[in-house]
Amino acid sequence: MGGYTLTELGSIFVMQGFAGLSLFSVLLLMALGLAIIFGQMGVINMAHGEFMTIGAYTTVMFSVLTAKFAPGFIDYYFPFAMLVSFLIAFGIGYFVEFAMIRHLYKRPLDTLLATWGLSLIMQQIFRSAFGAREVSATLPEWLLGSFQPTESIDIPLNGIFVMGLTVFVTLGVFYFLFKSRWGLRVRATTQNRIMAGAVGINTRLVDRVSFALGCGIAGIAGAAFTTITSTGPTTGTLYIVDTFLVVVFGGAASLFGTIASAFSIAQAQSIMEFFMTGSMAKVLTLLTIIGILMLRPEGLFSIKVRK
Amino acid sequence: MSSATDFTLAIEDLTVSFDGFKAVDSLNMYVDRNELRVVIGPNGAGKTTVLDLICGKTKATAGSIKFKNKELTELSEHQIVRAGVGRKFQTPSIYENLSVYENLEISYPAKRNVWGCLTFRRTAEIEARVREVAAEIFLGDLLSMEAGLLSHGQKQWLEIGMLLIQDPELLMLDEPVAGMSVKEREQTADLLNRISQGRSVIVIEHDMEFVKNIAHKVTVLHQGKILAEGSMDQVQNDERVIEVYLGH
Amino acid sequence: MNRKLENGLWRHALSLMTATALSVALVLPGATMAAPATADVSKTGLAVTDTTVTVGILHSLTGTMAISETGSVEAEKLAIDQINEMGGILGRKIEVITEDGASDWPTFAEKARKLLVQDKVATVFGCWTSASRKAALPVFEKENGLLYYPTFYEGLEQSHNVIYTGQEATQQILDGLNWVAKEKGAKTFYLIGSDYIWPRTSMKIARKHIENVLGGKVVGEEYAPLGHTQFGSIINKIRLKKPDVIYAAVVGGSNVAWFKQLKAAGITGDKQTLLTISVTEDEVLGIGGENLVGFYSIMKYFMPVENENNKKFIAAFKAKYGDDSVIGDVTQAAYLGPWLWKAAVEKAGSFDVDKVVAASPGIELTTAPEGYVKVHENHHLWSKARIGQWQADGQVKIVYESDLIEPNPFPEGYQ
Amino acid sequence: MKAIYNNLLGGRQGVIGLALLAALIFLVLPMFLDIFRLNLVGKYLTYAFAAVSLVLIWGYGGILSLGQGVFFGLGGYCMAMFLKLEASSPENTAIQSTPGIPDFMDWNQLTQLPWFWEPFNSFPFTLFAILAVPGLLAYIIGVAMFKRRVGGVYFSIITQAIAAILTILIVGQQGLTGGINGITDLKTLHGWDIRTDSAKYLLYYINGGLLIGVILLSRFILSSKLGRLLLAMRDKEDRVRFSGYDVSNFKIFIFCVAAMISAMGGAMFTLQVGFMSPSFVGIVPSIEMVIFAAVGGRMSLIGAVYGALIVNYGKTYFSETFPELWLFLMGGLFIAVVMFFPNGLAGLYEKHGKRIMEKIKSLRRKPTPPAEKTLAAGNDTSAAAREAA
Repeated sequence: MGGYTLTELGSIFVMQGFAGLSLFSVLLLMALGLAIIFGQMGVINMAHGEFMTIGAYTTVMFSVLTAKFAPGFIDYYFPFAMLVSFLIAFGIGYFVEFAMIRHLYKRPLDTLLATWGLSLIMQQIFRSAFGAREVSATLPEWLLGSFQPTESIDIPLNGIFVMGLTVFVTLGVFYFLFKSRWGLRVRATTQNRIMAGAVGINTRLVDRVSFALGCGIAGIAGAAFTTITSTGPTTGTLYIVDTFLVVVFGGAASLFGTIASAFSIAQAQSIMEFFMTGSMAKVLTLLTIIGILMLRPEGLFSIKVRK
Repeated sequence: MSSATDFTLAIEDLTVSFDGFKAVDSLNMYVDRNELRVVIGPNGAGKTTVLDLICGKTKATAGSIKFKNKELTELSEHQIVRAGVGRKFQTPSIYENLSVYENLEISYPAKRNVWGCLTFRRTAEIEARVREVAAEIFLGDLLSMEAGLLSHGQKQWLEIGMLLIQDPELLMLDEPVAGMSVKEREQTADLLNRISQGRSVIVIEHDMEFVKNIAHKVTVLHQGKILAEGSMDQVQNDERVIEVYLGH
Repeated sequence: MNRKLENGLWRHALSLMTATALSVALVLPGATMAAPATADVSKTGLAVTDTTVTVGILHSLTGTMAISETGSVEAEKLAIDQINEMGGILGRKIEVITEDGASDWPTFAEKARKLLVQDKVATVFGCWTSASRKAALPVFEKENGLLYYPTFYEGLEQSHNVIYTGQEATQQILDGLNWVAKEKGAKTFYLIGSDYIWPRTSMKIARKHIENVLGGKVVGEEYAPLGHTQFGSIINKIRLKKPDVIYAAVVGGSNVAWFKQLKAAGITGDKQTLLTISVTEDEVLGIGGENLVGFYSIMKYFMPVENENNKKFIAAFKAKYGDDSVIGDVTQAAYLGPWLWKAAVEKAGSFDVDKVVAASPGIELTTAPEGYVKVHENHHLWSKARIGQWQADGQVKIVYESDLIEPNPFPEGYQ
Repeated sequence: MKAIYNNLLGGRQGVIGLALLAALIFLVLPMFLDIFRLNLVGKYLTYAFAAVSLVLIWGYGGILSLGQGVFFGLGGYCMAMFLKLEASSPENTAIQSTPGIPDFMDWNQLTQLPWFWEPFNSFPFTLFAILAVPGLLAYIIGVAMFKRRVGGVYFSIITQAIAAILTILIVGQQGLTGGINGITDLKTLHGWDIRTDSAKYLLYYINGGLLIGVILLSRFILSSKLGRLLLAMRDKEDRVRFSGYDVSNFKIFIFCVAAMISAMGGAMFTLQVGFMSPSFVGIVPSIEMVIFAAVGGRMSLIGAVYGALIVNYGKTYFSETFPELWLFLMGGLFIAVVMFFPNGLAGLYEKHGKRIMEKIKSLRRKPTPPAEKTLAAGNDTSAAAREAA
């Protein structure tokens, strides 16, 4: 790397580190909802990407409506859009669990197929409702541009935002699962449904709320991704494989594993991307994940259980 | 590593730990040829784990398990079975979609590789053996019945039959009479006494009456260690055993 | 180069006169002349009756490509309606059979075969991606059909059965590179595209031109998988290389992510020259004008092109499809298809494919919204290249317009 | 003779089912469809290979492979490579800077044929490779996964990732593979023009014959002890292991067989459609193949063929007539099949057939007691299994 000053290399190093962290937070945000749905409940929700898309479209609608009816409000709409995204995705998730998922708990592979069908239907609904074109939200000024700590370092504001949001949501999920009474019920139900029912936990409600919560978090992720990319009817399909791999790689039942796996996948990919083409980086990352999964089928972090 | 012995099964310094918790802790246990050994102990004593370790379902953290002086800890499950160890699970584990006949036929120890299974033909020899075993486990008249339709006790017998047809030298049974009626228990005790001729048997059981009926020697496990070992009388009068297990 | 240009200009002038004469002659008597007998204008069993001729439109109406292809369908239908209002072709109204390629390449081949074999259409307007064209091409060649293909593409193809109404790669690329080299004094270039054939071929041509003709240097060449949305590392690489020009051919959803993240990384139009060959007015809707301000696109057509044809075209388009319709480069190129076919059929006096194909080279269109086009011997169009600079409102300001450029699908020295 | 009758043909019911299918493929469809539509049916039937392979591995083996598209695609690519080389003779490609290599290589500045393309000049090698390449890949994946006891959902997700990887690789290495366009413009096989109507008829019949052959082969496998073992493994894997079987070997075997069957479909696809592209390798086609099997009945070999035919016909029909409705319908079908008809068409037929039989019987004697009815319903899977076996 001749011909560059130390400052330049330092700046690139910082920014590259940030790129890795930014990808990490994106992957983690995508995976958190699934970590609850798949990791804790064991439901393979192939429509998870579409729940993100719901959040994204909600945010876009919000931005369009704000621009039309309350242009002065454009700097502030985003938090509300995220909240509403969460609520809508939560509500739809609640309904989907009621109508479909609860009948399939004993047949995980069938859930995979049924939710794939659901994802097709949702995609067509998006297409019919919002058109086939990719759309973007008008972002508030404070999400645009970059933060410049020094002359040669630019840290994207939207990246910082997504990172902060990820930290917030992760803490929320941790609190929910491990500190709240509700989380205790969720864990009890996932570990021993019959027993949980016997001690008076409404396992049906727990399932429904957990699933809906996972979907709601996907909605938040979708809303956050409007700061990074555009939204189309099939946007969700782009994310689904990566999301599942993050959760599986981390060890399905371990939330900490999900975080570690998102971190290692993100770092591996962004570092490799720096030295080779994006396609090869992606292929190598996926191959490495599969290779490691073959050595450790239970994922990075697994809970050993005496059977 | 231990030296060669005359025992059918020699377990030495066997330890397994799950995330630091030692379910089986430096266990030493020897089973003689043609012996019927019963393992008892309170819940969580590590009884089932010991069977899991012997048959390869769980991998040992340390120690050795020798079957006819052959180290089992390095073998995979099917190799252990082929070496002559049979295992019955706590809940009946049979192929519910297949008939009793097919259940026994699949368990027949021949042509257990892929090609063999493709070219497998029913021979008179196999048929005779299946019928023989079926009669022994009281299912001689139910050969064409789908296994899922059997009663709980019959399922337990069928699983024993599936082991029997392999003619193992060491047979391990995890709670074989759980869920059986009194009459079925008697029949099972009778069956066990018959089939333990010519082979070693390890039985895990809680039902003391049943244990008295069959046991040659009893091992009491507690917290992954042997608490006591000996004849039924010896064990029943052991104070430590009474304290942790029998007395309640 | 120079001789070609001169040659082109001379022909241009000459053909302008003949074309005007021709078009006047066509518009006026069309209705009054008795239609020629069907047996005379169709000898190969095409779907031609005494009053109608059937054509096919074959684009993706569903699936991922529907976004891009809808505009082309609209433009083709508009042109056909206009032709029918003028009395049709050879006294026959055009009837359309629309088939959906469903963003699925074999479906394109399948539907092309249906249109040609079952419906016996006289011509097809359709295909958008190279992959769909490549899939359908053998069918057109086997069944001897005729296809008008609207998209700017990588070149390296020339078929008896296809008229290419968009630009091939060199027409789009070379002038733009010359322009940035001259206007911006650019010496170093960073090439980035989505990972498939069109960007790769385009970048290959660009690299040769930069290195061999402009004497510049390519400091980086990068391809992101289709659908890629994380450009952080790539942007850092670009930053490290400090190129004078970023030359981009990213497509689809990736395109949006790419420009949003460029802006977020502080790489904006006032600090960095960026020239893209994959952003038309259609794409801007998704990307957002604010993320493109100051960057350049090179196309043969942008909506603000100043001429009477274009005004009429935009007015007609908006009247038919709504005031907020957007017309991109390909949409305009698709609009040319039916008109070029009409001219060729009338020149040949027949709908038969071989005769129409034989009549096609030399056909001129003075009524084209982009100004003037002419069909080359190699079935591509002579056309201009234009460079536009994007404004915050998503509109483009045309900053450069080339002379007519000769199409050269197999450019020597660039392969 | 009797053994053949019972094992290969599946007894009386199996013979009737197979005869009906053969009559449909060889007589009815060619009689009523023009060559254009028949060619489409031929294309659908190539997907039926993949659906049949999924009956083996998913229905019987309980292993949901979301990577059948990978094998389908590999088979197709092998065939396409041979045809492409034949189409790229030096005479045909004289205008290229390097004549004699496929056109897309020339565009990507390759000056000689990559080494792994060389053997595909030979047709016997190509036929071998069509089975061997996917078979070998399946073997490697199988050994790596099944020996380490990766199963269930994990296996599905990993095979899905493999489908994603292969697509990215093919698209990214366009100089070697033709990239996203795929390998197109295939014309002749040993000088025989595969685009003519007569060739299409012949290919259609070859395709149908192969499919029937594959069904017979699958029946042979399923009716052997191995078939019973598969079912046994699906339900009680540990028991099989403790009966002394090396479970992973059986899974690897059936996975390889399934891969090769899919690959045959892929090769026939290339021949009938005239090109191959990465869009048949990826995640979406792989899942669609699962749906063909699910709709037809995951336990029924013949059902899988009908499933592939019906879903694909529906796709063509609805996308022509109501393009908006198509995805709703497809999605709804997925959900309905999984939730209400887990045994697909074959299951419906079983129930329906049984009911009719019962009615006929009840005309003769007293109505059957309800107990037997529930019994019959409980045994659906095994009943369907017997139908296929």
